[in-house]
Amino acid sequence: MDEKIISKQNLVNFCKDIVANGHNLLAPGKTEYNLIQDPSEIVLDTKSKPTKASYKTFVFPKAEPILYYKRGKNDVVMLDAKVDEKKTVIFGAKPCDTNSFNILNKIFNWDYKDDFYNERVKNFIVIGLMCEYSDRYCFCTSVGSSPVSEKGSDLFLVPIDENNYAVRIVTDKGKEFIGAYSKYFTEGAPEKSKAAEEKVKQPEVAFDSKQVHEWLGKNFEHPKWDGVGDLCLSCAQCAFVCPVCHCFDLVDEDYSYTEGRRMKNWDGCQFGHFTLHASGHNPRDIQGKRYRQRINHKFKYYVDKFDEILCTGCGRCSRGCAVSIDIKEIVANCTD
Amino acid sequence: MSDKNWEPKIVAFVCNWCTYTGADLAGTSRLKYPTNVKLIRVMCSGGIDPVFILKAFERGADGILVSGCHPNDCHYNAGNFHARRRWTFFDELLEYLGVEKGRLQFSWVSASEGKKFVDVVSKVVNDVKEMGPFKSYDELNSEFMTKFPDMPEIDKNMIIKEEEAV
Amino acid sequence: MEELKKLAKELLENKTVAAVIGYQQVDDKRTKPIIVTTPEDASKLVFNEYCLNNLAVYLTKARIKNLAKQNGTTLKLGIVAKPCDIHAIVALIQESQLKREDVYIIGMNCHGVVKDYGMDFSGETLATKCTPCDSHKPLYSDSNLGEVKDTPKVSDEVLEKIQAVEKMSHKERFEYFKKEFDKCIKCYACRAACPLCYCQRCITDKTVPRWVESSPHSRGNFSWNVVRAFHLSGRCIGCGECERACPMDIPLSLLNRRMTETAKQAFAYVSGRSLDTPTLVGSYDVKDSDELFM
Amino acid sequence: MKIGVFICHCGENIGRTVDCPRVSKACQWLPGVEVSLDYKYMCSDPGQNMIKDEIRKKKLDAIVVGSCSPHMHEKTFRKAAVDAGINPFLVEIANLREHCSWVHDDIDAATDKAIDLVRMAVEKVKRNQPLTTIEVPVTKRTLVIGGGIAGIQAALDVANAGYEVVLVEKEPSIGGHMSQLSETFPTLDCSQCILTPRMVEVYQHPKIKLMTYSEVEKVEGFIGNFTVTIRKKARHIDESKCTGCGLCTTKCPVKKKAFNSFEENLAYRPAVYVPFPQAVPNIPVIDETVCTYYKTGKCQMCVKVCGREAISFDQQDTLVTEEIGAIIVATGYKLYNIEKKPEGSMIKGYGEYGYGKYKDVVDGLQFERIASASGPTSGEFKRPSDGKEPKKIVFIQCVGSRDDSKGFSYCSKICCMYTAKHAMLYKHKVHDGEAYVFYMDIRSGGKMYEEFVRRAIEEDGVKYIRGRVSKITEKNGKYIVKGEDTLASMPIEIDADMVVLATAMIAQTEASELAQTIGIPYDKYGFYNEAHPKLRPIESTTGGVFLAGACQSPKDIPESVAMASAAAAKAMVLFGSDKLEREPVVAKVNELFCAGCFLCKKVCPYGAVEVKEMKDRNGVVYKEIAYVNEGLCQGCGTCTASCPSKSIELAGFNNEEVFAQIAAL
Amino acid sequence: MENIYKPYLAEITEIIDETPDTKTFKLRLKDAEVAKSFNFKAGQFAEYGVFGDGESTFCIASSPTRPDVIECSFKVYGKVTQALRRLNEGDTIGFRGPYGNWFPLEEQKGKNVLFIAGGIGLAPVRCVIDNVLDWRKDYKDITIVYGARSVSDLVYKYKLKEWQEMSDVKTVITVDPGGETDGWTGEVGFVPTVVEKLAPKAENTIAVICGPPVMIKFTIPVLKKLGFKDEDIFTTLENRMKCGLGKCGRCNIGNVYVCKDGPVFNYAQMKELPEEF
Repeated sequence: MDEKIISKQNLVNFCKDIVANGHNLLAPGKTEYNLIQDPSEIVLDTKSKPTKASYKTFVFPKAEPILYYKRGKNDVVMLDAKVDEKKTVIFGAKPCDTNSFNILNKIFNWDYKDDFYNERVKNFIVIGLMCEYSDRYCFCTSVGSSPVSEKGSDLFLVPIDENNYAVRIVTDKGKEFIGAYSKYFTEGAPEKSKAAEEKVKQPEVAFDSKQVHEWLGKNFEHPKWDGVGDLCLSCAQCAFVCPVCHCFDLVDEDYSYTEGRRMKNWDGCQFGHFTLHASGHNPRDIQGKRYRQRINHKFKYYVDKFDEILCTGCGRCSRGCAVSIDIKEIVANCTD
Repeated sequence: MSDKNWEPKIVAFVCNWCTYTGADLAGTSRLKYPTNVKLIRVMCSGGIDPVFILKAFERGADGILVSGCHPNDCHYNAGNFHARRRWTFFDELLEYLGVEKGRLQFSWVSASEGKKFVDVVSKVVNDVKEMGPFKSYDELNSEFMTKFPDMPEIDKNMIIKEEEAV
Repeated sequence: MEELKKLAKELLENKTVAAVIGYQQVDDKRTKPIIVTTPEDASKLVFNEYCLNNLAVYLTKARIKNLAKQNGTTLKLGIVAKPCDIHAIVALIQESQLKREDVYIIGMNCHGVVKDYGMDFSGETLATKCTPCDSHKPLYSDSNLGEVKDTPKVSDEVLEKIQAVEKMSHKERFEYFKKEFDKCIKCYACRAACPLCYCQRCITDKTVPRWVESSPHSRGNFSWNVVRAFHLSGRCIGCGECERACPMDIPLSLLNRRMTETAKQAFAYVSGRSLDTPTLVGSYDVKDSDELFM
Repeated sequence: MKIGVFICHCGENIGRTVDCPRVSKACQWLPGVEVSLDYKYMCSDPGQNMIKDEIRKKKLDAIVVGSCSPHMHEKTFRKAAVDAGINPFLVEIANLREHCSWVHDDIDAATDKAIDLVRMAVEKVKRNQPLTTIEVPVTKRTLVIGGGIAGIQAALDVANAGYEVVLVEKEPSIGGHMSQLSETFPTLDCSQCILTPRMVEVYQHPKIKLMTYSEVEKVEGFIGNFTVTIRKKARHIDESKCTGCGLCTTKCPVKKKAFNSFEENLAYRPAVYVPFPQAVPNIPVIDETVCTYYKTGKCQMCVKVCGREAISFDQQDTLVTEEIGAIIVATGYKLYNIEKKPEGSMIKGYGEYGYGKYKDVVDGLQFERIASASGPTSGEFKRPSDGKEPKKIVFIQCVGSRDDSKGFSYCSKICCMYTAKHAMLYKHKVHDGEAYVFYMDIRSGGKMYEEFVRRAIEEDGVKYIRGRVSKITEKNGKYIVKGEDTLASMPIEIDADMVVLATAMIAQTEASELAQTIGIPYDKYGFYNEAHPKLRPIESTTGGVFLAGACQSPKDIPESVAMASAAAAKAMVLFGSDKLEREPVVAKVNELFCAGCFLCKKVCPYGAVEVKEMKDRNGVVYKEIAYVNEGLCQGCGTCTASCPSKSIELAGFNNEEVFAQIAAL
Repeated sequence: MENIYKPYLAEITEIIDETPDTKTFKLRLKDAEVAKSFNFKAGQFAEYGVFGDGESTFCIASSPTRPDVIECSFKVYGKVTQALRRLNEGDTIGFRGPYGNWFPLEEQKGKNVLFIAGGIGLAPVRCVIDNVLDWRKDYKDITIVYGARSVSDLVYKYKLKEWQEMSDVKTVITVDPGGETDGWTGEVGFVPTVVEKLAPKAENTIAVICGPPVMIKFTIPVLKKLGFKDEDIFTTLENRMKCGLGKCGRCNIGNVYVCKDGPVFNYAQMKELPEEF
């Protein structure tokens, strides 16, 4: 694996070039990843708190049209929705975010392939940044990741001293991308970045995902689900800020008497109406069942089906929860 | 569309007993008002939901009139009193959110006030004409909208356009 | 908070209440809700400046209500409530979601809470809802606990923001709110956290007809936020839970507070303050202002 | 769904400004429209037949008629649709005449608008639900509240038509204010003489159940199906035993403790009393508040003298429930008491006239008693203070009435007439007496009324002064009336022996409470509101509740009687069929989603929303939800707009239909 | 870029009113190329869309052995089905499919087949019945038990008649007690009771069962009592679906996405799933 070094100043120049080349540049803000116009505003801080929302909306938008239609008396014509083919560079993504595409790729490409997602991912460059933030909700190390994990990054930044970053070239896509900007990069010194990485305090491993998997298989019926269900308020905050939750809804929206669009919108399994049949029957009628589905889907079903834990350990869902439901704590208690 | 030819789209939500009948009277009296306004009849002004207003804006209405019986004259005794409270809030809210006052107007028009109906409608139309198209809401509406290219292969049935039908 | 623990234990022991909805400590600057059903667990209850939640939201949940039904009789539900939370309980009683006799209010004297967990309590970190607050002692309670302390005096941030917004032109205002609403992802955390959003099926989930577009795009977000604010007009008790729950940091209190001011000015009404007055929404006065109408 | 569109030219009325053929052609392209036609006169027989034929031929599911206002011909086209086998509620009218052709000039623009209107109607009709008329059974019994002349007349009319009547009167006797009157204008016939036979007729009528000394406590249900609870106050006399001999009343030792309200407090009555000799029923009442027995446990004089053992001191109030189909409210009026401002009332006192302070300043009804042959003075004109014959009487009209500053802006209507009558009666008895009348205007519309007033002035020499009285003061047993003669533009002062104030007729004190009990609206004065001021003056807005007499507004006797007969006729119309049919435009609650906030209940003007308990399989209540009583619901839809979760819908005007119209704009 | 969410356009060629609230549409795919190559297997489903109102999931009710027409039946419940009801013959709807797995008919040749259906649940079963009947010689005894709440709730009355008239098919039709009309010649009783009375032999027999959850819940014990093996009892699950493509997550129960891994399951598989259907 190749490694380069880039100075702080050049990093800004690099970003300026990205913007100048007409690419979208994203960087973490307080609430979400923001589209950057002026790269000098970017603050790269390994100690920063993760954004409240993940950046999945840039590949799997919260709302996107998938089809346009126009009705006649008897007839209908359809028009395909187009995906913006602009390259998007995400800068300074946390390792717990970067892994999300690996996980999402599975669901969007088993059997049928969702090209709305694929096209966007294809045009996406992920530049990850080592993370030195840790709070009571972080648990990346429990789901097979770490604050220095390069998983899912095309390029990965590690600060090696006051003024320089090591840039690891993780994928060919990344390599190809920085080819055009080679003037900003100098030869790397892997031992320095290694040393920097080793200094990072790793969050404690809170649970063994294999044990959890096993426990979930045996405890579909368990009083704890109702316990947490009674406290949970049934919003979808946890699912919508999650980097890997991927449920969606399809709805038609007319915008005139004859024309309209079919939208693909985020949906959340914690909503009571998610599984509500038109007849009034609801297989998951109480919140306990819905919360159980959430945990099972993340730590059991998805593992069984796609061999990935549907969780990056970013802790966003817990951090944002209005009633302080801590997924780490709940999953950690999924043992005998 | 050039501003010169632009004609506002006005929707009026009216109660069955007073304003609708008042509008009938305007007709019987052969009074004239602009064609921009289309009436949607409900039983009582108390039955008009603010979401109706949003829906109408979503469908490109440039101005909206809500009208019912005068206070104390409600066919259902009190529907319009409840409506009055409701609209006080909704009007404040929309204005606060940046919808100009004249976009949504309210009136009491009784069954015998054909002339007043005409005056009210004309005022709404004039106010909205002065303000021009409802650009703020158009911005909301046009997100994710697409223009269908002229598609010659489409059956003529396709197009629901009055002109072509004739 | 020994008195709280003692009271809760007693209430549970002598079967006055079936459960106590309260707060438990997570770490020293953090609490979370807990539903205590056994006298032993009563010792977990705490009350301090980190009790942010408005627990009244739980009182309308079917399963929580069912806790009170034991062996054919109905016990009370105990709730640890700040004075502002009690406003929500009052509103719930007025709106038939609750009967006064079904709830045992452990009213806590309160001098404000922090904006967010992990902060030190001071004027700067005082939650914005607490700055204009005038109820530091419970209006209604079955037991009144806690000491009365002074609330730090700070300026009313939300009101200042509202005034700033009102100075903008219509176009600027629309732009401003559009930008804020655009952030909305329709997770409905605001709705879930609101004690007064107790509908079994929200208007947004009604599909025949589709009242509010479910898509989280500009138009759908605008509709939802307008409808939410409107449905709480004259009802909102200003607990600020919606804004706190919002993951996208939309300034919802700018709307709620503004409509609360309207209720005050136009109808001299503040929600959740009295069990004896009719609710603003649902009543009328022939003398209400007629200014709006031509 | 196959929809037929029918565009009417209305001769030239629509056709002149709306290009009807173009409209019908354009509408052919609307989704779901199977056939679209235009015709000269759609409402004519050939037009209607055309609609019927097309419905049958094309198997249409619904139709839209572009024609005149639905208020005009909706019924016509619905009937045509029913004839051809379509539910009447699958018919929509696009108003192309009143709302389009008649109000616009530009043919192109009007035609475009017409197409839009039809399109909206088409989209609405696609979502219309077929509805069936609601049938409710009718209990053919009438409740008449109030036993004055209006109530008596209404009760007799209904009973004579063969329907049972329950007549409730809160006083011990029926008769009302009319029984207090001496003579009546303009004929000067004796009031008692014409009223008493009617009272007796009521008493003896086999179809009338008379309940005096009783009050309506609760009214539940709806048109045709009311359940009324009546409180029968304790008389302390066993009605089945009492013969009305009156011995008890004459022997009762309580003499001067209670004023006789029938005599307008100009006399006393004993503790056990009949209000007046001709009372119906002629059964006394014991007034607990003054009776010695209730104070000391002693006396029992009445028990001793009663040969029938009819006295029953421990009698209690009883509650009686009656099943009722129609209610006639005839609770009448009372006179404005000018003594002082009633508590919490908008009415202001009239202290400047010294009523209550000066014994010889009396109101109209008191003067009636003084003038009455059966009154406290046996018809002799004697003033209350010293029993002397007044030689100079001043009558003041519009005391309270037509006076915004006192809280009444209306005209009490009868004062002009009765003041003229009073003056006339006085002049007939006291030939040397002087009668002055201060008036604002003389309103004497009515058969023989103007002539009557003229007679008072011209034949009987009553002196009419146009102007207001500013103050009355007492001086040496005389009352100095200071006023202004506005015709002569000069101040005037009269030293009267007596002053009669024609005070305003106002609603009964408990009028608003009763209105709330029954569920009918009332105006700010407490008079009951009619459903329509012109076309439905007898009905209240609540189905099955009718109004008669002065409870609706000030009225004289013939008007009250006419209104009572009209109300009786309305009740009988209701009883004309066994089942009541009504439009099915009523609200319906979605039981699955109703959260039971009861906002709908709060806003419903008709109290049609009730609480329904939802029970699970074990009979345990798991939630309380709203339930709409179809009989009471009038279909305004205020509840539907109020419902935050949209769990209540108005059939026939549901929200989906409105949205469809907006979408088709 | 391929748009997996884009439907085919289909024309409604015929509308049959089955009951007051149930309709059957016959569909023709508008694109001749697509129509020619279109094929599916018994038990698969599709997404039927009304543009402007959305999509709804129903099984394909016609048999793959009669490919020239696609049929679907639906009961009017929600937004989409109400919109479908408003359509006329000649109107266009969206059609996405076929999706999901199918009944393993090929593998079960040589066996007896028992069909049990209740209410609108006959739609998915009907597809299999017609398929099996078209391959009649490959199967032995065929028994059909169909029940509905009342006579007017019976769907496919014309089909029922056809099957009843066949000499080599045993067709039993029942209505719930109280649902019969004068002149009703069929059975009166609940489906499980009727099956129990009928007592079909379990040996070398597969059962295809579909209907309301209550019916299935009470019929399976009857079949077990009669000796049916778990693997020989087939049903289709009716979870709420949106995409039909194993993406939207709505139909996920346990380790399966019903739209991809189902909707056809045998009872042995079903027992493995959490009870969330």
